[in-house]
Amino acid sequence: MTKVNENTTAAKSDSRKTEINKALVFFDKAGVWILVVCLMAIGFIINPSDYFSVGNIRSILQAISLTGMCCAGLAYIVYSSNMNDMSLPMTIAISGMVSIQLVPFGIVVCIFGGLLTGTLVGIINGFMIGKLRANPIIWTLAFNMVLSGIARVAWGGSQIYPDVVAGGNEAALATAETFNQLARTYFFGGSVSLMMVVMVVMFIISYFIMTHTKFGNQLKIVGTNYETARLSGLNVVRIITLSYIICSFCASVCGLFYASMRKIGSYDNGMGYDFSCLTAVLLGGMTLLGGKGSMVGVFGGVLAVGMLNNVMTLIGISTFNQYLVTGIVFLLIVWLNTKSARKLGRA
Amino acid sequence: MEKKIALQMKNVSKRFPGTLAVDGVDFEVREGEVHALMGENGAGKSTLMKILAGLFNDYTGEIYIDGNLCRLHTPMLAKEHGVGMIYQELSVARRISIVENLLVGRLPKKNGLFYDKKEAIRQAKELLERVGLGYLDPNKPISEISQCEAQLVEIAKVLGTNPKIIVMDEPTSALSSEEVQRLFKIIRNLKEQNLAIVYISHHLAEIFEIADTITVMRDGKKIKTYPVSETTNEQLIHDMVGKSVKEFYADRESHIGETMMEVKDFTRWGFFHHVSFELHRGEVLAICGLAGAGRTEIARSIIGVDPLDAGTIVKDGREGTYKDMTMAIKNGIGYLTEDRKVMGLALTQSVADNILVSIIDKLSRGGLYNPKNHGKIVEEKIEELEIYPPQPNRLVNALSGGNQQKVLMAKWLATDADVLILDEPTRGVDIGAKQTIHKAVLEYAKRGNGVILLSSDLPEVVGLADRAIILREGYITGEISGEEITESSLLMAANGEGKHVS
Amino acid sequence: MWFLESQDLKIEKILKEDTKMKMKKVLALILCAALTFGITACGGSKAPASTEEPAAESEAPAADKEEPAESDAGQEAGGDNLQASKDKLAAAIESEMTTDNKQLMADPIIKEIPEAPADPDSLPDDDKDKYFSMEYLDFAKEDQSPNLPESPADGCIGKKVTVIVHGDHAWTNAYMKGWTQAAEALGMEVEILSPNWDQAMQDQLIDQAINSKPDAIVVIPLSAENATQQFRRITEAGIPAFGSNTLTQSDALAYMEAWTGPDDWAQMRILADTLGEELGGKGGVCYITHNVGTSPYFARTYGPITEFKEKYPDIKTLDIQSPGFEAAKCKQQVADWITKYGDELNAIFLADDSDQVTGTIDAIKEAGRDDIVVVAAGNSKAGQDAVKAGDVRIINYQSAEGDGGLSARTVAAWFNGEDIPLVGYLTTDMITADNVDSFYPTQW
Amino acid sequence: MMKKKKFNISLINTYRSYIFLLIVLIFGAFSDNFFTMFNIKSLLSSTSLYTFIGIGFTVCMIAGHMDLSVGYMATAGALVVLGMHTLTGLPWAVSILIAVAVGAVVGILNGLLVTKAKIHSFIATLGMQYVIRGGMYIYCEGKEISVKGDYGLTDKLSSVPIKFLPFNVLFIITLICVIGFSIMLAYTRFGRNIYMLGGNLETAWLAGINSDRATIIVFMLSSMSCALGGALFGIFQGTATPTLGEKGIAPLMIAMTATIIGGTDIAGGKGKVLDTFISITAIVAMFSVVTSLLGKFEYQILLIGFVLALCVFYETLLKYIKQKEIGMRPNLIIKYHEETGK
Repeated sequence: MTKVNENTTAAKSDSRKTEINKALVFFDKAGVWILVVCLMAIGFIINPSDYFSVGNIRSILQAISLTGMCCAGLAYIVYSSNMNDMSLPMTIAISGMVSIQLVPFGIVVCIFGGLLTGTLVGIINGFMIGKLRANPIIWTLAFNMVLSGIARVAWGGSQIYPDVVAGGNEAALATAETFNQLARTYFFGGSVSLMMVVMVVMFIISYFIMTHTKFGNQLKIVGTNYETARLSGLNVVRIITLSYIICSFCASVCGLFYASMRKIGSYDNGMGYDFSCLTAVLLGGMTLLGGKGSMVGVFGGVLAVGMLNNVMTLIGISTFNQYLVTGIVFLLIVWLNTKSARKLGRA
Repeated sequence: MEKKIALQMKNVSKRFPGTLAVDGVDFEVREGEVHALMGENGAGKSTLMKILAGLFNDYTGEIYIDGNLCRLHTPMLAKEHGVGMIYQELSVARRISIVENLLVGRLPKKNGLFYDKKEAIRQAKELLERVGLGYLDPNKPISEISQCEAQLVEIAKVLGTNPKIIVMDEPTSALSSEEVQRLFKIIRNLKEQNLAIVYISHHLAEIFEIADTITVMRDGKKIKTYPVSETTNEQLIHDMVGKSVKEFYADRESHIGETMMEVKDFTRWGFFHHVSFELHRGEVLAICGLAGAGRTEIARSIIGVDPLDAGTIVKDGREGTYKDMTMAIKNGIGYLTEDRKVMGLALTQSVADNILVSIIDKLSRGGLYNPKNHGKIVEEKIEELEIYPPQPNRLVNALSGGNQQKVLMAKWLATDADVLILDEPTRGVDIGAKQTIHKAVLEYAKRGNGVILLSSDLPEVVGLADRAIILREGYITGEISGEEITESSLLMAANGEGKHVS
Repeated sequence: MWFLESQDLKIEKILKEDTKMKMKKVLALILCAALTFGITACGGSKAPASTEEPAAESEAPAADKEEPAESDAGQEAGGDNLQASKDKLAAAIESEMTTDNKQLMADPIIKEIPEAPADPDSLPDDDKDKYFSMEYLDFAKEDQSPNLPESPADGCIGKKVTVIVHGDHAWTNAYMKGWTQAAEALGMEVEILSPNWDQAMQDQLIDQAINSKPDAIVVIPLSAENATQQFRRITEAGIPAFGSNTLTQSDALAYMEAWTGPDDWAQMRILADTLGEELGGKGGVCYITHNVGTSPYFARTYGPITEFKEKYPDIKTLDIQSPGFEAAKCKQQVADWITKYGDELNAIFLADDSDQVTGTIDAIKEAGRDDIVVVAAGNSKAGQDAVKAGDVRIINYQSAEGDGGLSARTVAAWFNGEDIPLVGYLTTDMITADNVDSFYPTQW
Repeated sequence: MMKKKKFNISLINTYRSYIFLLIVLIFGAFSDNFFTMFNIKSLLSSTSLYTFIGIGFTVCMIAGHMDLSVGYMATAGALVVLGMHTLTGLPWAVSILIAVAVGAVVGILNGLLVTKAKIHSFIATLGMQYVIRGGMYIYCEGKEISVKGDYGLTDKLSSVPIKFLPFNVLFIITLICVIGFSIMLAYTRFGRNIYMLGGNLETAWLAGINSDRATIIVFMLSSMSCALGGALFGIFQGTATPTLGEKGIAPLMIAMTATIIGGTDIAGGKGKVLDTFISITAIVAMFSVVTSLLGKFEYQILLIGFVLALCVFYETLLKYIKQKEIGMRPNLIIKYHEETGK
């Protein structure tokens, strides 16, 4: 029955749902955190002594921090119902490359330059998608290719190293070293790294923006129904442009750390981040329809991906089988998300 | 001669999670009869007809067509049994050509495998001819024809399936009155061919004009069936509402003040030309005209959503135009859109979110904004408009149509704009909600604000408007005010006749 | 108002015309832009192409190229050319240096091939003989295809060679630099094409290369198995084919004049030996692999495993994983291993020395497990830096430029009519903290 | 004169893939040896894999869905066919059938996820990517599978049956599939129903088209086409690796790009397989021309990016301009013209 009547929009409005499946409500509230807790339990059973050790927790957080930074931004795109930013990989790559190229001018210029480049990508995307209403997937795909071409042509397809760029200049070499240390800065006796802190701070800021600012609340309406938002007096162009700028900014922060971690700037930095980040965001309970989900969920999604890999390695599942497990878990969670959203009238 | 029973539904029920939408209804339609199905929104009439069209596979009860018991579990089965349904919401594919829309699901075959394009076009032409659209090129996509034409294509599509029973769910909602007359001609024609027709509409006038029999439903149950000759307007409304509604529009005093807004020489070529009018404080100004006269377009240009070629707005001592809705709201103009589902509401968000959406800008402090701090405004509005159930966190999706419309109204009242443009504020809304909304509109005007009302519901215009300007083919052709506003004077003026046309 | 719209359809057309005029303008603009871009791109191409021509080496290379062995005059010219080429080759071998100041065109190493095992497929995974066909290019020169082109023996100067690499990578850039430098020194003209890791594209490029009829084609095959097909196509088109860098199936040698490249297996065995000594003959080792299924995958994973089994049977293989080349993923992998195996884990064997090294070192440092010995294959800058800093114990030296240089040398020698080995391996070395300084500046 | 103008514009819009091809060919004339039988034959046969993937992607997009699993499906097809033949020892025909059957199963799974579980196709097929990839790695244990010297069918595929045409057997099969799918889409009821699914799913369903079944079939056809393409490609190459779908500009990206350049509407209901095929040919030819003129891979990706960006930009701008005139009433314009005297 569900199949048939839900096929018509007319039927939806007729069905006033008062009887609500408790399990689905629970899933709707807790979302991917259920998976996180399950994974914790599994991890603890397999390796009771080390699983909750500082080392392991740190390794999980450290592993997800790059993806996490991107997801904190990508969530805005998904939330605004623009599906996905396919230009993420090149935003990551180009911001890293630019900042390495700027190493001779000091660390401030170098970081600022990298972030500015990423933001510029966001502005262009925002203009095309926010102002001209280009199809988000296809435009960002095309723009990714253009950026990729530009990056390859500009640097001749080679990798750039901060210390090589610095040349023999002492001050520049010091800057290069500072740059390389970005991803290797630790606090509290090595248990917390700068990357984790940045990621968590980005999530907290994102959470704050989403729930406690004008922009976040307006974005929710834009994501749910663009026309409604426009006719309710929201500046949709500015909101969507801003969401792309935030996304690209987050990606460029990720790009800086990525390059710093690799100690290399290259056009293949961030390859595959477009879909892997989307996977995490969707796991976190956002839907492509937009306007649904929260930053808490997205953080859960990112965490779940990291923990899944961790647990699978601990169990001893090989890389090949990991793909299969990831795929099935992903489909399962997304299915439950979709189902609960439908049953609760959120989709 | 007693006509044969074409359709008989016995003890039909349909349950949605939590509600019994149709509760043991018996329903009969005879051949060559136009059977009107009436009831408030949510009375279950649309659901009953959807059962007939095969949209649900889990209804209970028995349906007999021509005396045979049928199981109508898919649209295909319903079609095979000769049920044709014209839906309230257009179900045409806009990018696809007219011919394929007309013949969807039954494209003629040739050589067993391929589809016969020539034959398809011939059939399409024939069908278009039947609804008076013979001049259209059937290869054009639907997106290139007008809304009214699309509605007629929809009707032609159903006629093409050679149904024995035709169900029309609010077929006239997008048609102008000439087209309604054309449609009625087609219906009479079909009647002569001994087809059974079920007609759902909120327009009492239409019902009394075309129907032979009326069945009234309320709360999923059948209330009564009577021939149209044996009933009256009042009786019908009484049965539908379940309580007597003597005077729908209460008498009211208007306090018309000074001019608060002036629209000067508005022109968007191809849509409307040299439109000028002024709006006074406390006034409800109706802009009337047939469908396609340019009412909505004017509104959209005023608020800056659509472009404008010439003209200015004078308001609060400033002259100019607004470049977008944000600016319009800042200048105290609100616009209640006609289609709440597509343009009006964010359906999957809560009532509170929807009510506050237009004032986030105003409520935010330095970019910060927390919806939780503004629950008071929401509660106020919920109370004012009697939104039921009164839960700010309920999803709008989970409200009935009338309550959704109230939320939309609440959203605009919350903005504190002093001019509200209401585009079809009560379309497809039950009588109770209609009353609440009307009361709110009058209250609002009483406080010294101006209302521009765009409505095709003539009784509504008559009941609310202090003054009406008549728009015809993009030009203002006349103005009626005060007591002279009656349904007939409005209709005459809209059609370019009568003394009010200048 | 349907009846009104029927009035005049012409007007509608006029209206459309207006829209379409706008469209046309936009389209015209776009086309113009595309054309200008194309033209500038074309113009741009001419400039770099000219730099690839030998600067002032040969007097009349074009004439030589066209008639290799026709007229007497040609013969004579060929003879002169041959002598000049031979001199040039001899001089270049001595003089040309790589970025890290090693000989660009060092002598190839020729490896002894042991007896082939009977049924390698039935052996267990850690048996050395199972990988016999991968480790040794066991092919007799007599079995080569009869269609194989004969050397014109008229000197390498002025010869046009097309090199098809496997894809874009920093390594490839170094390789290409080596090839171009060598070709310049030897007076050869070289065109390098890259299919960007795409098998279909490489096939197409090979066809394209055959089509433009160069004097020789050098291929780094993307797939060991498909290589046979590729080389067969080239040979059958009457063009001499040379294999480079990536190991192929041994039957591919039937269609090759020669194969040159690094001896991954031997290098890995030396590396494993050194590591085995370091560990004192016992301990647990984890492996991060190269791209699954490729020849370096087997060489850099099963090379050490089989070597350990033979010489240090107490060294255990704990886990083999393929997290790819992303530093962050390798880091997580290693961190997970440290959690899982704890003190059992004594050494990590990496198939790549840039990102994998970066990630691994970070993980080890974070966990404070300085006792874990890391060894890696390859010699990128990242790897060498890590060795210098003492984070990685050993990496093997495998010159990318030298790889290109050796390939160029072999091709040149073939043109000069010299006798060249069918399989020639690149010289190798181990880089440790002691000698790392002699390998700077790095190639990539 | 008016009429002529209109003619031109609609031609350019409708046949933009052909124009793209034409421009590439004009540039091709500048490069040496472009217009030789050998080169053209090689170009055409290398369109094969992309074309099969493009067919799958286009059919899905016409039906209003996106199938992101196409690239991996092709890889799986190649691995299965070679695995079945070489490892299991089945004859070629049976192996190809099994590969296509695997495609059908994956397609049905995709379809079920989209129609029954109601997951957005973009997400469902994204998840399916991981599943196929995992399954593939498990099947071949990460190793390359090859025909092991059995080049009989490989040679047959690359042979040229008609002397004066640069078409080898692989390309002819590809062409037959393109034509077959074009006919299916344009001239059969099922084909027209696919357009209706993309145009308005509800209309299709209300009209009695079994939309769920049709959607599942669409996904099935898409995956089958990819599996067949992958299988043929595997045989043609004589080898397959599990990383086929990831290398270079991934086949998925090329298929996606070609589909857009070919004019398929991303919302569905509009598009042609033939146009996709033409764009793929143009893209592959462009790669070749760029390689011979500029010699570097970098420019290929830059140019294809530019072409795609231009197409998107053009379409967007067109929509942006057109938006202002939607609903304009011709009868009112007459009056306007009368009034202003224009």
